[in-house]
Amino acid sequence: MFVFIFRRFLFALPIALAVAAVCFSLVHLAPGDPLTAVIPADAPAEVVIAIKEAYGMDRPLWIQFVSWVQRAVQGDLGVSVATGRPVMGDIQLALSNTLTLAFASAFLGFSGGILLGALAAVYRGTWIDKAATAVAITGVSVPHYWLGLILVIIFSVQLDWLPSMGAGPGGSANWAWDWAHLRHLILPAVTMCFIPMGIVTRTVRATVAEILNSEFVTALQARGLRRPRITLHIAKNAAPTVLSVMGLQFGYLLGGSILVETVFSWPGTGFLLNTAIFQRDIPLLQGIILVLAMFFVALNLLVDVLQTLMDPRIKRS
Amino acid sequence: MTSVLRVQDLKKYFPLGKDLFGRPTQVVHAVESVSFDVKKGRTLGIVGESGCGKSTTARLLMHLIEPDEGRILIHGKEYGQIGGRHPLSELRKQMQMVFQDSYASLNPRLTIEDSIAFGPRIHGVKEVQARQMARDLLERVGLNPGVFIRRYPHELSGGQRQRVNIARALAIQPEIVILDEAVSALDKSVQAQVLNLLADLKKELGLTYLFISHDLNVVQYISDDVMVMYLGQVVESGPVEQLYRQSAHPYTRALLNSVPAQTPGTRKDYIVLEGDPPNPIAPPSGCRFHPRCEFARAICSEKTPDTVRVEGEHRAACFRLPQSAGHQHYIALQEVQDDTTH
Amino acid sequence: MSTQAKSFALAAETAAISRGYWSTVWMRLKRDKVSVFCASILLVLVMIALFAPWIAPYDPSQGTMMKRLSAIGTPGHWLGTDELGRDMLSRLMYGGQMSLLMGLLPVFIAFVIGTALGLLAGFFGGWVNTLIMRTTDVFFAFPAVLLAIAISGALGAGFINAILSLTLVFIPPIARVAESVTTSVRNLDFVDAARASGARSLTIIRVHILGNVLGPVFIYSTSLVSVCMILAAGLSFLGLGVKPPVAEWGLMLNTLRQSIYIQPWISVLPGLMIFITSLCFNLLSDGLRGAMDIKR
Amino acid sequence: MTPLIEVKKLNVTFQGEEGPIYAVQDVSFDLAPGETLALLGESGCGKSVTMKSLMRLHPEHKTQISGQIQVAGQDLLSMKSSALSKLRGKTISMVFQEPMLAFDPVFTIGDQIIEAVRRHEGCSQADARQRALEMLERVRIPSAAKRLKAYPHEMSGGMRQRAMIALALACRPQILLADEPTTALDATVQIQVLLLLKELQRELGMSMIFVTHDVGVAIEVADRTAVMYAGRIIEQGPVQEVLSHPQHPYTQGLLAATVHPGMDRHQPLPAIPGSPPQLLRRMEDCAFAPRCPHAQEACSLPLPAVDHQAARWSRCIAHTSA
Repeated sequence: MFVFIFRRFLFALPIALAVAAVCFSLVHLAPGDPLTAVIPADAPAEVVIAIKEAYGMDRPLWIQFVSWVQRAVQGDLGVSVATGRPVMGDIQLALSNTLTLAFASAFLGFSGGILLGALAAVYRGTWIDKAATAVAITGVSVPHYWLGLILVIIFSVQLDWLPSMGAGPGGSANWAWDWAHLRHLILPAVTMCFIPMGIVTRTVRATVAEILNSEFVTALQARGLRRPRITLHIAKNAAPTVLSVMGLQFGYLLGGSILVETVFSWPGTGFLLNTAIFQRDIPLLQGIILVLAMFFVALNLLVDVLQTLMDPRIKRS
Repeated sequence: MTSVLRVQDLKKYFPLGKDLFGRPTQVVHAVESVSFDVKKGRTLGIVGESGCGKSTTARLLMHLIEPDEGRILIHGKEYGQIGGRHPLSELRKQMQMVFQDSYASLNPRLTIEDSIAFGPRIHGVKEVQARQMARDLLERVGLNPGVFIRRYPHELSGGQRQRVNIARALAIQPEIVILDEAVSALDKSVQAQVLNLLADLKKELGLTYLFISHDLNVVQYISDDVMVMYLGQVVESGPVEQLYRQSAHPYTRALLNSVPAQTPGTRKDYIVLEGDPPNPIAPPSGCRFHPRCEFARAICSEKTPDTVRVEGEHRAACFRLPQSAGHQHYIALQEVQDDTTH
Repeated sequence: MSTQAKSFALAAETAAISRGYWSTVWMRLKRDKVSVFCASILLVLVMIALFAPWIAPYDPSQGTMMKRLSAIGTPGHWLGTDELGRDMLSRLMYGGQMSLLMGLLPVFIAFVIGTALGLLAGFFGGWVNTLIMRTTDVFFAFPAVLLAIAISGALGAGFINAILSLTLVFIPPIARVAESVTTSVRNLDFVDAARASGARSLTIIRVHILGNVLGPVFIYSTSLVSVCMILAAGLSFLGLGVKPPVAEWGLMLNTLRQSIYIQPWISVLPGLMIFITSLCFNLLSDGLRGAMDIKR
Repeated sequence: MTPLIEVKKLNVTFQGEEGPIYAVQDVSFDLAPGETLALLGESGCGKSVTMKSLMRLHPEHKTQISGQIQVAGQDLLSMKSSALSKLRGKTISMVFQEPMLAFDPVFTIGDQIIEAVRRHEGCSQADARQRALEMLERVRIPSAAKRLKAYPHEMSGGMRQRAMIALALACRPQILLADEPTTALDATVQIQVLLLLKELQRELGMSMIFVTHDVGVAIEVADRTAVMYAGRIIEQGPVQEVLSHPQHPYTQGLLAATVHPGMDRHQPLPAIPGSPPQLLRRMEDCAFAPRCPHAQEACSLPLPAVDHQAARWSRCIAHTSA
């Protein structure tokens, strides 16, 4: 068992390294010198060289990469060009907010999706199926930043029931589990839950429909099993597929929250990323993307391991 | 009679899975030292259960997969990509193959005409002529070209599709045709039609067949010679009458005996083997049949028996056969005869 | 031959109209009302975008400050005006040009490149496969939105950069689908039969593989168009796509966002256009999938 | 003796994409206690459909069933679903063609047997487990205790089919339905399973309906056989008689076309021309007539009724009118 997990972990390492390389090379994609933000335009040549040396930009690329990775592993993602603060601290704070939002939307989206998908599969071809499918396809077709805007117009501007900005009273960036903060969570969480809900609905519907078509379900009926028991069998068969889709969707919620966070000024990683982009704060940009991508790699690893544990058909060797 | 096809010590292992360093974790011993001869105009039947390597052998002969070891000679010539050999495209003109799944072996996006004409076009036949060939061949395999030529595979029944596959194989005018379970998926009434067609074509075009099947009755009907395979090895081979009447290998006898009688009133005493055929991933040591063999003794699990002559062209690989055992392990001929006539 | 004559007769009895795969798909698609409806809407939208210079009532970039943020239904400006007093209807018409282009072009380029990569990887296997597929794995380790924004963010705003980053985002998933379809087609007996008849790899790919791979990959790619539309508009919404004053639905959404307290429903309009378009693409893609799923 | 199963004028129609498919038409037969009936026919003749109807296993919204089915004295078609599920697996049980597809792949063999036993016997987990173990031993699966914990994919084909039989028999059913249970198996394994089924049937005194396309298998296991063609039973009677002296031209043709030992290898096989019809219309006349060597004009008229109670009958005007 441990051997198996260890092996999966080892297989994930090269991916993680390659991901780091992509993040690192983002700097060199960017037009112009990444240090333009710190170096005054009229700085004398010696100063420029000194600053470059301070940031290690004078050394060969691969040495820069190795030392960058070394520092990153130790939790040092450099210093923000714009604020001068360590990047890691800002990211940590933002990440916890993003996670709060992602968990809330995932909870709404996944439970809604499983419910709708199961209903659609069981009542295939009926109006229930059509309604669930319609909700699902709307969910995946709607630009969520626009949906957020509509919710803001209705619930904040017109009705004035819920706040539209920030994660807490007075635009506070520190999350707490009380009603004052929860009110801020509702709109962004609802906005974000539609895509995972749509996708999970479609996945559950397709998976369950396929299982219902397979011969073993007929065989289960032929054994005289009652409905709840057969449902259990179907659920256990569908679980690995649905789980892996949910894992992926959770990752998308983490990494894709930038648009919604921008709409609601939610102080998460997406919001931070937006700031980094417009201030051309390359270390911060690099850091956020690296952290989010690593989260995603880890999440994939976790899903992979869970899936293997749940599905006896996948060989563990 | 001359051999058209001669196979010597063919071997193929398939690696399965990979460990951290890219080495295979398991190896399927698919085909192990298989040798045989096929004479011109005859039909060699290859029988065996799943995992015995009969289909792999067919694909090796066609060079669809490359053998690890061994030689495949057609009229004494060796083909392949290795230097000094004759080019594969020459081989394709001499040997063709019909597959079991009549649907999967036709491209669903092509009409019947395009599928049949594809081979000749590859070999440089002009389009108009290739189309005419396709029509003639369809007629020849008993399908009205006027009705079928523009059809797509899914619009045909299984039997009709298999006729198309035969036409497709014949379009390159081969000398040898490998029929890999070609009639196994068909219903009996349709199977008989296709078997008749195959017999007619063989007579008319002077073809040589390799007929691979798990259906022992059909193999008996169509073959001149038979080769029995078990877990990648040939256990017995010989002329069909002799092999079916007096099988020398315990596996052949059990296999032949396991077929229920087709006529009422002749209930048989079956020789029932224990268990399933083992996995070719880890074949048993020595004689691969020994764990299921009622006559197995110590030597059977230690050494691989040589193939020895039983009578004429009839050969088998079993320690119970007189010459096979070597001097120390001689088993009386008397005993063997008792068993085979029992 | 009397038996054969009889089998001819039987065959003739069951003879139906013989139809190729694509014409069957087309026929089935035409029967699907939802698909036909969505296709017509999309056609209309494309036509409007194409002919915007001739049919739009106003210049999309000329506004009158006097008429800023007129409400929907204002005479002369039936869909109101934006924060710079430009006519919304005209801007929405022109906006379709950029938005549709940014939704379709990246997917199209990615379809061409991704299919080619997937075909190569799937057909040749071995180290070619390892090289191509492991590279796509790396891109799969990023959530799509993040990857698009990261690349655009690094490259800077602009139409070309947005197209480039979106294309890069969609190549890996298309390549992955193309690879898996190719692998499964390659293992079918008719490919072996073609090899057995002596055809070269290139001929086999052209005649036997491509026709069977393009369909499924095409369906998959059409389902990405809606994602691409939303993502492209999202980039513009963040200011990473086209630059003002170009009319583009995502960018319009961004600039009108400031006005939700004054004219909320005008700011909703560009998003509505994105929504309708992407919904139609999704429904059409589903319809196409259904039409192409022909059982034996 | 009252029959365990009585089927009268069974019609099964599926709602296909292109229109109705008349899969089973006017099928009637009985099954006596302790008897084995072989439903013999080629693919698509309706033999499996008939058998699935005996447990009402067709998807209800796309299937129309008419006629009468009595199972152990109960009217199956009017039965409530709760009563039906009590009957399934307890009174009447089924062995499928492909055990790999008929077992739930993510539950162990043991759990699936235990689950069925607990459903019908209402016993404790430990007792059910004991029964499962006994059953696996009974079907001669080596190291049965270990096999209880195995997943279906971890077993060989023959062992899986044995486990399937153990599961089907775990609640001591009166009737066993076997749908081509040996077709997917290798020859040397097929005979093991066939003999095992025969032996268990005799020991437990069950009735059995055995669906097969293999004449030899029918001869081996059955007392009586019903030959099906194009959704109908066309000939019925004791297996020895039907297969040694077939009356219906289709049965005759099928037997002649089936390759068997002792045939003259140099003569062409007496094949039946053409292929079976698609079941797209309800047929009153003989469905075999277009392929029949003895076809006459009267064959296009509706077939006369036959006495289904008779020990031997065939649906050919040459016999029914005589």
